[in-house]
Amino acid sequence: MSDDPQKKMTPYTVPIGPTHPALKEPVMFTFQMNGEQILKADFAPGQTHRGIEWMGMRRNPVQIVHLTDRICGICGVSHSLAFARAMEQIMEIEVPERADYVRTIIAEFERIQSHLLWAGVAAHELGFDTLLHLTWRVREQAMDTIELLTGNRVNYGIIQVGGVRRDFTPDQFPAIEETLQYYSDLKSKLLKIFLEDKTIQMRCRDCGVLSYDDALKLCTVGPTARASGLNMDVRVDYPFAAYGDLAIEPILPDAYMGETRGDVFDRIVVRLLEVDQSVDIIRQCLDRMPAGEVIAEPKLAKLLNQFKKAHGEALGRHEAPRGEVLHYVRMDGKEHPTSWKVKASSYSNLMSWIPMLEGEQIADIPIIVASIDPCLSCTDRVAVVRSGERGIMTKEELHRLSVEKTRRLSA
Amino acid sequence: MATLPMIPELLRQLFRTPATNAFPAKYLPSSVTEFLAKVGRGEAAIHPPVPVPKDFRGKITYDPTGCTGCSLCAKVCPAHAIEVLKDEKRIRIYVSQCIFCSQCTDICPKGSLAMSDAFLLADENRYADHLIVE
Amino acid sequence: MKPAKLLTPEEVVAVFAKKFGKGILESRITERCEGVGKRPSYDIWLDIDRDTLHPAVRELIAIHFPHLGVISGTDIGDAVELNYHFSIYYGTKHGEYMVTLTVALPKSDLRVATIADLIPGAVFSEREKQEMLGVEVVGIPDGRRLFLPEEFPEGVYPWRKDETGIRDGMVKDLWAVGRPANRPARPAIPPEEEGVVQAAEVAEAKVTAREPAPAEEERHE
Amino acid sequence: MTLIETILAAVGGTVAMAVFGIVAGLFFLGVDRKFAALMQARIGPPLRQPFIDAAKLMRKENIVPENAIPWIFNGAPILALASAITILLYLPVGSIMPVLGGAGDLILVMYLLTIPALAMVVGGFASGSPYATVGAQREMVILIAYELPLAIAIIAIAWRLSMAGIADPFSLTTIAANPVWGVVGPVGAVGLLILLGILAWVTPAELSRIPFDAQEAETELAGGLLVEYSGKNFALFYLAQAVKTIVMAALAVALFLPWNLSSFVAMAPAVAVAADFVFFLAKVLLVVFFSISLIRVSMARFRINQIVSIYWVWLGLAGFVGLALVMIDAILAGV
Repeated sequence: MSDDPQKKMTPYTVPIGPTHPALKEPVMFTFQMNGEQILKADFAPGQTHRGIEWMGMRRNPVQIVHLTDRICGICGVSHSLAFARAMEQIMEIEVPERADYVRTIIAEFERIQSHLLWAGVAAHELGFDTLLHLTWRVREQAMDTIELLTGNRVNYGIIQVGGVRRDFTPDQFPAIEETLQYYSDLKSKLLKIFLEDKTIQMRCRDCGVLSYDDALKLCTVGPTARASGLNMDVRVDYPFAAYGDLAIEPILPDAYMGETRGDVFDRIVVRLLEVDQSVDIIRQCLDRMPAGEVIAEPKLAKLLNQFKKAHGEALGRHEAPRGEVLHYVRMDGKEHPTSWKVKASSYSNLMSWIPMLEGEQIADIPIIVASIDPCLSCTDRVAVVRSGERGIMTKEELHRLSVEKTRRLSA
Repeated sequence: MATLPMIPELLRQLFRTPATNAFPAKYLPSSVTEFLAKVGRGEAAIHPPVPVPKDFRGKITYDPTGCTGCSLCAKVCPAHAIEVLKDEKRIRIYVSQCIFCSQCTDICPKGSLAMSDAFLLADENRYADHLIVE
Repeated sequence: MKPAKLLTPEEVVAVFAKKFGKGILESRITERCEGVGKRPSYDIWLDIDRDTLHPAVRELIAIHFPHLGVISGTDIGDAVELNYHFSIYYGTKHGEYMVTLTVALPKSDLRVATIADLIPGAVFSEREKQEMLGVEVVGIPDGRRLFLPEEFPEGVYPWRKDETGIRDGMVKDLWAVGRPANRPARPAIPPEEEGVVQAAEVAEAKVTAREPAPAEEERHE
Repeated sequence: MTLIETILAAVGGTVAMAVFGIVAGLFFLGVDRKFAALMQARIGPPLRQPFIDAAKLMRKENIVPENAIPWIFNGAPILALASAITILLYLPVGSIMPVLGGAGDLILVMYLLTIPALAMVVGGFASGSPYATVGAQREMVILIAYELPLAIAIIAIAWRLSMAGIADPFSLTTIAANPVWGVVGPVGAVGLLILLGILAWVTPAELSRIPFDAQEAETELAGGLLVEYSGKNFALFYLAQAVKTIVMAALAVALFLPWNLSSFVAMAPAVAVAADFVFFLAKVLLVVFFSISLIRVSMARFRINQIVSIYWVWLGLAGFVGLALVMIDAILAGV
């Protein structure tokens, strides 16, 4: 045993990223390590920033609605809904009530599939691939229902400024009911498999703790905030779409576990319970759904003209599966917005990585990073770093290099 | 056992049929092109893909007979997938850039555009003939 | 952390008007009702003086520790406007308000005080505003770039609409890359179809006048 | 037998065992993948997939990283495979007796078992990647961790056999010829069951499988020890992994399930060898299912400190309980 702290502590750096099996999307982490323990964590997002806002400021709102579908591959409706709501406020469009309900139902189906997707990813990060396969298998039911209702599985394209593009047809309701029943039956099994498993408890309990104070001060949102006891749910607090009509309460971990620890396990609890909450919300919506139109202005060409008359600024919010999304739109009588700022839920949550990670072990990095359900974004480019110089390789260059190498090897 | 609730589930699953859809073949054929050629000749069978629902948005179809070249479709296309041929008063759609939002089919005043249920569109060449609709 | 007393949106505005007087340049409240029940949600918009920003956030904290959604920004010609989007009274059923504080920074002096000392999470959004709009956040605890890559040129700010914005040469229209420039002529429409035949024939003549393209050349390896 | 004949027999036996180890090992890797897939409701790859993988890896380019020490980096995979095959030479396969062997070879096997792991450690340190370094450190910790319960299990059996008056108890041939279950009474049987459970839990660590694969930990270390390995070198490690699977299964069979069909049913000698061989494969299948496939699909990966506490505290304690039961049994049997 040496008394010299310098000798005992030999911190070394472990880079994780920009791409790494622990990360489903590119972000660059740098960890100062002492043995297996993390001393300091830092991260650099934006490894593949796509400049969607810049693109949006050069497109008209009908185009942007479909661009927003693609901000996140999983939140296919959240961003569109938030953007459409902002536009509707600027243009003072009254959305038909039935459209509010259709939007809510799709948004909740999205939450079911997103949380199940997350649960699978979290299990995979723990090395529990069986759970990944199981949850993704049951997720298919929600995906199929979404496909039935909107036409496609991933990019739904259901939202339009002023309403929704498709109404439910009577023959679709039995399928919806079947899906809801499927998830109601599944609830206890899922809770048992995730929450009673000894190995999951060993890995997730008291791991990646985010205190209430940190959650508040770092502006976290959604399940990440709620798992730390922060009572915050846009659907409950700030009535929009059909949510103002429904009986919903935010899911907080102490209601199920009896206490709030703000660890990874609490985040699992919150998300799993929210799956069931979504089923309940869809049921309530189906009961109360009014009849009528689903879009304020069915003639798109007319709508395009109205954009040119729109002046003003507005905010559109929605509680996406990962938390609050916020769109700020400003129209100045041109076809395209003067300003458009997208705040995705993960934008608010990334900062909470630092207090969660510091002091934990390398082994906990994947599950902690995944525990906030980060949603960055991916595009195809490769950054090459050699002897301090950086360069970006495009797809064409990579293709050329691959061809050359194949020739060299087969020669 | 409450501490490892997965085990009974696993043992049950061992004797059930897998959930995977074996499309297009159960195992990767040693040569995919050869396999597809065989399917074409009727010597091999393809496992069917999961059927798509009604109103699925697949590859776009274009019927130029009614088209007036008004270019509304290009105006709402978020992806620049539609090229307007001004002289011919026609459009050309690059399916490799299409994002399947079906916005152009909604706005087309002549009903010349529609979404089909074709979704097996992968190709090495993004400008292959079957990926350009005109 | 429940607030002691819930104020109405008007009262919130009044608190700011009383405290800062001329520091509040303009205020408005927007209301939006959706669903069958038409339950209202409120957004409060306050245009404030640049120097009032920091004390105003402090005042907001005194009302209820706000959740900072994001900071957005717009280049409005001679100035850059920053909007700080907060929400207060979250956790109260149907009682949350959005509070947006807007400050205009003249382009001659694009500086604004940081609020990260009050709300540590704000640094994330402030870093983004520095790189995207070229504003300087005075006292920011971490001034590194956030989203833009290291090799992105200095002095170029993507959200600006003046000469410091993205220049034409920097944009690569990926959708146009490799598009075949001259496709072979499209099959002719049967002449008995309809009235557009004439136009079509003209077009046909033009197309056939071109050399049919060697499409194979365009193919990738 | 002349000297030349002895050498020829040894060389021939070694080659035969190497071929058997690799082929059977790859086959059982395929079996394991199929089991895991079925339990996860997937179709999974065909049984021949590990052969395809190995063949493909053999054809791929070998990349040596800039920071690596090439001769150690390239040497480690060969050492791993060679040492894995060497262990196999000491293990009985059905009624085919080991190629090598002698008094105390069980102790030798215990030490040999560490060599493939050490080869991976050396290769990991030599690759000059932080992931591989962390992985190598973890591998050493795990190596030390599972040694205790493994040693207890092996020593308990050998000790009980020696108490029963069997000569040369630390020889695998002896252990295989005298099934320990026949020696002990009911108390000892309970103890042996505990020890069997311990061996089943040591096996995944020896083979770096979930939940004890912290040294490779795909989602944490991107492959850890093996992160820099590619092409032929990786293929050699893959083959070593296959052979180790057979080694661990054969060890478990020799210690706990040594019966042969031919000792129950009268058969012609040639048929007996074949039948015992098939029976041996069936026993290996059982071991692969219970101590590899089932364990790895039914739980999450442990943290390195959890692995250490599981082996040293829980399995160590369980081992001592098993040992104590076996000792009590010996006393009850009056020896």
